[in-house]
Amino acid sequence: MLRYSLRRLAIGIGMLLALSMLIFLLLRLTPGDPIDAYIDPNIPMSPADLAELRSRLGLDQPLPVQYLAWLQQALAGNLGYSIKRMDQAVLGLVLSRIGPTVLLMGTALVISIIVGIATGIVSAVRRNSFADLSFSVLALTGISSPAFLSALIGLYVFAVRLKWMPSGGMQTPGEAFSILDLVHHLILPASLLAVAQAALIMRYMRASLLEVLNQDYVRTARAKGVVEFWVILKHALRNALLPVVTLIGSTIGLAIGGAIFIESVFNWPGMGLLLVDSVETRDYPVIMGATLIIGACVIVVNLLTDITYAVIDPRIKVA
Amino acid sequence: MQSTEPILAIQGLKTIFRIRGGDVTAVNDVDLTVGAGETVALVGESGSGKSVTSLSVMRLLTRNIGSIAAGSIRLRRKDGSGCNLVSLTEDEMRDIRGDDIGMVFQEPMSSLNPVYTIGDQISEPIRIHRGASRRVAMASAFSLLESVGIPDAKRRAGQYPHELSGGMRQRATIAMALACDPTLLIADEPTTALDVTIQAQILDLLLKLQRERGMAMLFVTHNLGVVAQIAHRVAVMYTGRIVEEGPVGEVFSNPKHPYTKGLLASMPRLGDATRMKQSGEKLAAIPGVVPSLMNMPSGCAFAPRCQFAIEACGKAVPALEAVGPLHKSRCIRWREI
Amino acid sequence: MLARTPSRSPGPLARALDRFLINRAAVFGVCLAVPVLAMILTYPLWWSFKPNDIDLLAMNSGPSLKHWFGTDGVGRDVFARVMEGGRISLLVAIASTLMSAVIGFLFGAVSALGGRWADAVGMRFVDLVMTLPPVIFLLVLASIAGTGIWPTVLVISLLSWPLLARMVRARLLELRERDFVIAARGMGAGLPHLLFRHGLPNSIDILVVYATLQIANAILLEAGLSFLGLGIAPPAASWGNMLNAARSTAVLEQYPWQWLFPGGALILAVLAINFIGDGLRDAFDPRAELN
Amino acid sequence: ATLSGGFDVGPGGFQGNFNPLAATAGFTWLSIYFEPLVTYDAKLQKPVGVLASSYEVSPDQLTYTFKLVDAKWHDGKPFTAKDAKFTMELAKNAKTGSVLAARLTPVSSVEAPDEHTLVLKLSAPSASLMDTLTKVMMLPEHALAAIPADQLAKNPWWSTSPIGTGAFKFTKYVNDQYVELAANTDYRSGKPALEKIINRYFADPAAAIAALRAGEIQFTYVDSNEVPTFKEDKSFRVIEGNSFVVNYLGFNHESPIWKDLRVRQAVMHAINRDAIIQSLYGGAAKPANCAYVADQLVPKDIDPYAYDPEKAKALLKEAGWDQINGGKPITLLTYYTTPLATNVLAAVQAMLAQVGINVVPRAVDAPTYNSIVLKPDADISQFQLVYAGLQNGPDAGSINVGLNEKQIPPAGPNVVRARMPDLTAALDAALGEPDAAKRDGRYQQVCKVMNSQLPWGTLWVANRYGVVSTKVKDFVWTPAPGGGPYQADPQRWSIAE
Amino acid sequence: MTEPLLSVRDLSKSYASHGTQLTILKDISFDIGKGEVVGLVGESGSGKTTIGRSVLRLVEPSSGNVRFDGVELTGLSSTAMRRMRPRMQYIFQDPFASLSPRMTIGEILTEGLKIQRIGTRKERLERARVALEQVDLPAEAINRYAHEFSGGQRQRIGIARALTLAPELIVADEPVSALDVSIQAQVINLLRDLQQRLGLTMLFISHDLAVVEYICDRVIVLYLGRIMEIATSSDLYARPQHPYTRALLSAIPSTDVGAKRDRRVLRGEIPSPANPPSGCVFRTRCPHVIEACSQAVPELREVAPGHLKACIRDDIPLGAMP
Ligand SMILES: Nc1ncnc2c1ncn2[C@@H]1O[C@H](COP(=O)(O)OP(=O)(O)OP(=O)(O)O)[C@@H](O)[C@H]1O
Ligand SMILES: Nc1ncnc2c1ncn2[C@@H]1O[C@H](COP(=O)(O)OP(=O)(O)OP(=O)(O)O)[C@@H](O)[C@H]1O
Ligand SMILES: [Mg+2]
Ligand SMILES: [Mg+2]
Repeated sequence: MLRYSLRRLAIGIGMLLALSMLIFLLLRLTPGDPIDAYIDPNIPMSPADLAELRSRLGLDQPLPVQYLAWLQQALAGNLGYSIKRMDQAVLGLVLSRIGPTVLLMGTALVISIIVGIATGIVSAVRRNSFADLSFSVLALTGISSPAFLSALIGLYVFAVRLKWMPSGGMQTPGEAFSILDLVHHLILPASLLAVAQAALIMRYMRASLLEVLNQDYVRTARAKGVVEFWVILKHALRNALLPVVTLIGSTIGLAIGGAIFIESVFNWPGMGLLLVDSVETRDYPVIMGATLIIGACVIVVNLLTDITYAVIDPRIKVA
Repeated sequence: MQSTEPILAIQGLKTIFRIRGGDVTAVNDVDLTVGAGETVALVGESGSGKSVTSLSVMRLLTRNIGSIAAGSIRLRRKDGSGCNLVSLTEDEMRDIRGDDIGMVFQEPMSSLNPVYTIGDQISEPIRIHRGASRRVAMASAFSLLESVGIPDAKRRAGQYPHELSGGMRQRATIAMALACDPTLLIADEPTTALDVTIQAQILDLLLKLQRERGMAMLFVTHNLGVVAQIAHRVAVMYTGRIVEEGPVGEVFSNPKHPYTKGLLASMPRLGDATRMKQSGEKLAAIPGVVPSLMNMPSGCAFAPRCQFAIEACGKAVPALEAVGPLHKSRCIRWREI
Repeated sequence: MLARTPSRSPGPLARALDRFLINRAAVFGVCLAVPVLAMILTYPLWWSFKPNDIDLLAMNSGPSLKHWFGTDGVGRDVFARVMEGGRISLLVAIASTLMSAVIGFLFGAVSALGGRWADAVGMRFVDLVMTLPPVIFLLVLASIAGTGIWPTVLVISLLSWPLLARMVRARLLELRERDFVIAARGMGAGLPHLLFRHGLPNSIDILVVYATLQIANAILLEAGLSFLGLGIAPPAASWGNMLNAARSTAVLEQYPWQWLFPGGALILAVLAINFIGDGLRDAFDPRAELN
Repeated sequence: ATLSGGFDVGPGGFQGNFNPLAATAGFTWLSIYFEPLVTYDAKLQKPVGVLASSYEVSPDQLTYTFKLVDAKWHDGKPFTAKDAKFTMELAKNAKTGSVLAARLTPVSSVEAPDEHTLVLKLSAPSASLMDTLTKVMMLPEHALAAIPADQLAKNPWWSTSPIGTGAFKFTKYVNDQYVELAANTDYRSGKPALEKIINRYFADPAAAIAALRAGEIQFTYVDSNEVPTFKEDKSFRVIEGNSFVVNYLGFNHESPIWKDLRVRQAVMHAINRDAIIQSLYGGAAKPANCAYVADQLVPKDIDPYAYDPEKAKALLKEAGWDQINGGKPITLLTYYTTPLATNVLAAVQAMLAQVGINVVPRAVDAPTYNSIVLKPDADISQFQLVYAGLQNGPDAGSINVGLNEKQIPPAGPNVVRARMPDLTAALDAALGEPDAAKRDGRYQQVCKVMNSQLPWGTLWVANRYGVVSTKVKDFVWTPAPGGGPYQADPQRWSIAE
Repeated sequence: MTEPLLSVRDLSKSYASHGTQLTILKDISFDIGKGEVVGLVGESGSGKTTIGRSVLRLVEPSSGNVRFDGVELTGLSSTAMRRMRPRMQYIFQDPFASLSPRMTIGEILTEGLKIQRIGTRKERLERARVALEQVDLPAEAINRYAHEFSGGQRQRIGIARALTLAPELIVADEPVSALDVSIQAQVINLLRDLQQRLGLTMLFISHDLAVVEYICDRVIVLYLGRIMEIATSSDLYARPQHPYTRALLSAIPSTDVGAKRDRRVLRGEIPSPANPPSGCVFRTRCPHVIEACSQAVPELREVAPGHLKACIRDDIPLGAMP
C-alpha cells in the first residue's frame, strides 16, 4: 500500500508537470491574453502600446522559452507573480485563498455528507414512501436550481428581508476578527452549497443502497438478530459505499477549486473567486498556480479514494 | 431439561411466492415437530421447498415476494416460554433470530458479507445477544472457528470470505449460527461443501452440542449418509409437501412412499462402482421430471413419475397417513410398496 | 386443484414492463413527461406568439390570459420561449447526457475490466481531465467549437464524464472478482462482452442516477456557457439562458414569472425523467422488491 | 462614523488594484487617499487644481507650469515639487508598468525649479495632456525612490502601507474583502467628517445591491434596470450621470457588406432607438446621431435617422442587399454580457430582422473581444458587426482613437477599420486645435462627418447610476469613465446616525 | 498412452496475504488422457478449486505449466486463450455466485455460444433448451432469473451452461454436491453418458467419495496443496496406500443406520499454508508417523503400475489401526 501510494504520488508529480504544460498550452490557445484583459474596451489602447506591455511581460517570447521561464519561477518556490496584482506572489495569493475555501467547502461538505447519506439511506430503505418521494423531489429541485439563483434568493431572503445573516464576505468590515462573526458569515453560503451537494450524494446513495439491500448477506445479518438499523448501517451501507465515496472524493478534490457562483455572490475570498477573477483577467501565472494546486489536490484525493476502496472492500486490490 | 413440548412445532405451513402469472405455493401444508435434543432431517427433491421452509421459520422470506399464507410455527424459547413465530412482531422476531434459533444458510459465499472479516461476522451475534465486548466476542469466535475444524483460527478470523475455500466459508457460517448456543439450529445443507473428514468432524460437533445442551436440529441435506448418521427422524419433501416422515431407520429400511424409495435407490454406494462400470449399469434415477410449481398436476404430484400410480392418484392430494408408529406417508398405495 | 395447461412463463421484457407499470412513481413520470413533450413539440400549431417576437410595449407584463406566462424584458412571450427553450434545452441535455454517459461508462468499464494497464492509463487520464480547470477548458473549446447546439453538446459532454467513469469503475472493480464474471471469462468472453453483458447491467443504477442528474446539470451548464460566448446564443431561447435573466435583481424580485416558469419546467422535466429512470432501473432489476 | 460602500462595483471600478500607475479604472476610490495635481470638477467639465493651486500654459502649448500647494504626506513629511517630478518620471517610465507612459510621450522634460513649482516641457502640443494629468496620482519619493523601477509594481507597498496626501489614509486591506481608510486628521482642507471609509468588494453587482438594501453599505453603483426599485424608496438617493460612453454598432469596414452607405443608413433607420431607450433603459439614455450627445458638440442640422423600417427596406433594396448579403447570418460581436445588454441585443436583432438583416449576437468576455478586434489581421467573419462603446468625454478627443484612419490596428484601436479621409481630417483638425474656444466647433464638424458617412451606427449614450443612502450627506459621486477622478471632496462626506 | 489431453507440470500457486506468502499449491503434476475422468479429492481448503481454476487459467498460476492438447496454455496470449476457451469449461462450486443475478437463465445458457458466435439466436436458444432438459429443468426456466431457483436447480443451470459449448474438457468443481440423490444420479448418468459418447474429458472435484468412485477412472488425493496419492479408482478404493487416503475413506458416512464403522476421524489441526510442516505435510496428523517423515518431502513415486503415492512408508498394512 505504501509503495503503491508512493508510486502514485511520483506519477502524480509527473502528471502535474504534464498538467502545467497542458494548461500553459491551453492558456495560449484561449482567446485574449492578460494585456487584452487589462484594457476596458470603452477606453481602448492601441495595439502598439499593448505590444509594448506584452514584451515587458515576456509574452512575445516563443512558447517554450515562456514555459521554461515560468517553470524556473515555479521551482524557485513562489510560482511567479500575478499579472493583475503585480505586488503579489502567486503562491501567497493561492495559499491565502485555500483557508477560506477549505473552511467554506469543508463545512458544506460535512453538512452535505451527513445529510446526503442519511436521507439517501432513508429513501432507499423506505423506498417509494412519502419520505422517499419528498426527499427525492427536494433533492432534484436542489439539483435543478442554478447556483447563482439559489445564492441570490438565499441572500435576499436571509440577508435583505429577514436580516438574519450578513450579506456576504467573511467578516464584518472594520471589526476585529471573532469566531462567532466568522461562523455567522459562513452559515448561509455553506448551507446553500451543501444543499446541492447533499442532493447529489443522496441520489447516488439511494441507488447504490437499493442494489445491496437484496443481497443474501443482508438476510444473514437479519438472521443473526441484528437490529434493522445496524443491518443497514453496518452490513448494507459499507457495500453500497463505493460509488458514493467516489462521488465524495471527486467533490473534495474539486472543492479546492472553490464554488464559483456562491463565492462570487457571497464574496467569499476563496479559490473559486480567485480563479474566475484570474480567468477574466487572463492572469496566466495565477491560473497556472491555482490549477496546479487544485490538480495536486485532485490527484491526492483520487489516490486516497482508491485506497479507500480497498479499505471498504477487501476484494478490491490496489496496486 | 426434558419436556414433552417440542422446541419447534410447525403446523399447516403454507408459503407462497408472488410472481407474475400468479402465486406459487412453494411450501404446502407442512407439519413438522422437532423436540429438544432431537434432529429432524429434511430431505427431498431439490427445489421441493426445504430452504423455503427454513426461511419461513426464520421469517426471512424476501419481503413483498414471499409470504407465509397459512399455518403456525410454535417455538419454545430458551427461557421456556412459547410463542407463535408467525404472529410475532419484527422486533420480537429479532430477539429470537441468532439467539434462540441459529441458521446456517445454504449459500456459504453470498451469505457472508464480503467486506467484513469472518471473525467479525461470527462474533456479531454474541455481541448483540450477549452484550459481550468486542474482545470477548472475538475470543469466542476463535474457539468457535476451532471447534468447526478451522485450523489457525486467529489468522482465519482476520480473513475475508473471498480468501477462504468453499468449505471454510461453510464452516464459518456454521460457527456463526452456533455462536449463541441456540435451542434450535436450522442447518440448510451445512456440509455439502465439506470433505468427509471435516464433515465427520462437524457432525460430531453438532452431536456433541446436542447431547450437552439438548439443542434441537432441523437438518436439511441431500446426503442420505449424513442423515443416517445424525438424524433421529427424517421428513421427505416433494414439491412443497412432506410425503413421508418417520424415524430414520424405519424410513430408510422400509420406505413407504415411492419417491423415498427411488431416492434411496439412486444413491451411489461405495464399492458398487467398479461392478457397475464393468457392467455398464447406470445409477438408478427416478424417471421423468419434477413438475414445475407453476404448473402442478392435480392429485399426487409424484404420480406422473410413479411406477405405482393408478388413476385414483390423479384425483386428489393424498393425505399423510400413519403407516406405522411415528411413520407417515402420503401415498394411497403405501401398503403395496 | 385443477390441472392447468402449461403456460409459457413471460419473457424478461414483459416482466420488466409489468414491473414498470405497477410502479406508481414511474407511471406518474410518464404521465408528466408525455403531455409536456407533446406540448413542446406542437406548440407552434396552437400558440399564437413566436418565441423571438419582441414587443417593447408589452414588456415585463405578468401572466395573463393573453400571455399565460407573462412576457420578458423585451416583451417576448414567456410561454412560447419556455416551449421553444424546452426543445433546445432538452435536446442539448439529452444528447450531451447520452454522449457523456457513453464516454464515462466506456472509460470506467474498460479501466475496471480491461486489466492493470488499461486501469492505470485510463484513470490517470481521468485524473488529468478532472484537474483541468473547466473555465479554461471551456474558453478554449469555445474558441474552437463556437456556438450552437452541437458544439454545446460536445463541450458539456467532455466536461462531465470523468466522475461517471470513476463511479462505474468503482462498481466494476468489485464485480470483476465475482464468479459469474469469471465464468464469462472462462467461456472466452472478450472485453466487449464483459462491458455490455456484465458491466452495463450491473452499473445501470449508477448510470440512471447519473443520467437524471446530468440532464439537470447539462441544462444549467449550458446557461453558464453563454457567459463565455458559448452555448445557445441569445436570443434563441433555452431554459438555462432564460434562468440567467434572474441575475438582475429587478427580474428576480419584480418579474418572477420570467424565471419561475422556465425553472419550474426544468424541475418538472428532471422529476419526470428521474421517476421514469428509477422505474426503468427497478423494472430491469429482477431482484427488486415489488411494491 | 464609518461610511461603507461598493466603490469599485460597476464599470468604473478596479477591485484589487492599488497601484495608480497601473490603473485603467478605479479612480473613485484611489483618489480618496491619493491626489493628482489636477482633477475634473464634479460635473466633469473642466480641470481644477488639487495638489496644484494653479497652472499656466505657455502660448505655444509646449510648457506647462504648476504651482503646488502646501501639503503633507500621511506620514507627516511635506509634499514637494521633487515628489511631483518623481511621480511624473515614474508615470512616463513604461518599466514601472505605467499605463500612462504612452499618453505622456509628448512630455519631453519634467523640471522642479523650486519646492513648489513643477514645469513640464512638451515636444508637441497635446490637447489631452490635462486629461491625462488628472490620472497621475502623486507618489512619495521618500518611500519609493529606493525601489528599482521594474520592481515597483511587484512591491507590496501598494497594498500594505501606501501613503498619499488625500483626506483619508490607508489602514488596511483584507484580502478580497475590503479596504479600510481612516480620516487624515491633518488634512490641509480640514479634518474629515467621517472617521473611516470602507470599500467593500463585491464580485457580483447583485450582491452589492443586497448589501445596500440590508443596510450594510451606504453606496454602490447600480445597473440602470435596477434603478426603478430605488427611485421609489425614500431611504435611498439615486445619483444619475452621463456615462461618457457612446454605444454603437460598429461596421467592420473591411467587410464588403457594409461598403454601401445606404446599407449603413438602413441599419440606422431600422432600429427604433427611442423605443429601446424608453422601454429597456427606462428613458435613461440619449439617442446619439454621432459620437456626441453634448449640446455644444452636436450641430443642429444633422440627420436624426428616425425610425423608419420602410425607408430602411427601400434603402436596402436600392443598394441591392439581396446580392450583397441577403439573409445570411452576420455575427454581431459584443463584450457586453449584462442582462440589459442581452435584452438590447435581442431587440436590435429583432428590429434588423424585420428589414431583412440577419444578425446573430455573440457575447464574449472582454479579453476575447479585445483579442479578436485588435488583432492586426483580424478575421472578418468573426466580427462583421460589433456592439460596443467608446469613451467620448469628458475630453471629446477620446473618440479619436476609435475612428481616425491613423489608428487602424496595429497603430491604434480603430477596431472598425474606418478609412474615411474626411473624418480623419476633421479629427486631426479638432485635436490639433490649440484654441480651446474653437475646439467645440471643430468637434461639431467631426460629428457632422460621422453623421453623414456613418463609420458606426451610433445608438445612444446611456446614463449610469449610483445609489446612496439618504443618511449620507454631502456625498459627491459622478459616474465618470474609469471612475474619474473628479473633485469629490471626501473630507466633507458625513453620515447621520 | 498417446499424448494426454491435459498435462500439468509443477504447478504452484501462492497468495500474498497480510504480508505473508501463502503457498496454496506446490509442484502439482498430473496428466489426464483424452476421454478420461480424473477425480480430485482432498480436505476442504487443500487447493482443489485452485487447481481447477489454474488449469483453465481462471486464476494465474504462480509457476508451472499447463498443456492442453499439445498447446502450452500458460503464457498464451489472451486472444489465443480466448479461442481455446470453448474447448474447456468450468463448473463452479458455488451455484449462487456463479450465475449473474441480472440475466435470465436463457441468457446465461446462451452466453457462451454468443461469445463464441455460434449459431443464430434461435439455434442458441434451442441448444439452451436441450441443455436444460439434460439436467432435468423445465423449459419455462429459460425466462426466469437465478434467484428464483433453489440451490440444486442453480447447480444444474451451472452444469447446463458448461455443456452448451460442447467442450472437450470439463473441470467440474463439486458439480453434484448440492443435488438431491435422484437428480445427482441423473446428472452423473448424464456426465458419464457424455463421456462415453463424446469422449468428454473431465477433472472432477468432489468430496463425495462414492460419487468419485462411480464416475472417475483415476483419482488424485490432495492434502494441503500437495498430491498425496494417484491411482485408478478401483485400485485406490480397494488398496488405498497413503494414510491420508485411508482416513478419508473411513470417514464416509453410510446409510446403514447404527452401523458405526471404525471411523478414523483425523485428529489434530490441519496445518496452515502459512507455515506448513517440514517434510511430509501430513505428518502432524498421520497415525503412522515416524522420525524420517519430518526430514524430507516425500517423492511421489510409483508403488504399483499406475499407482503413485507420496509416503516414505511402505510397511503399513491395509486396514491397520493406529
Ligand atoms: N424468490 C422466489 N421467487 C419465485 N420462486 C421461488 C423463489 N425462491 C424460491 N422459489 C421456488 O420455491 C421452490 C422451493 O425452493 P427451495 O429453495 O426451498 O428449494 P430447496 O428444497 O431448498 O432445494 P435445494 O435442495 O435445491 O436447495 C423452488 O421451486 C423455487 O423455484
Ligand atoms: N484470494 C485468495 N487470497 C488468499 N487466500 C486464498 C484466496 N483464494 C483461496 N485462498 C486460499 O487457498 C486455499 C485453497 O483454496 P481452495 O478454494 O482451492 O480450496 P478447495 O480445495 O477448493 O476447498 P473446498 O473444498 O473447501 O472448496 C485456502 O486455504 C484458501 O484460504
Ligand atoms: Mg435449498
Ligand atoms: Mg473449492
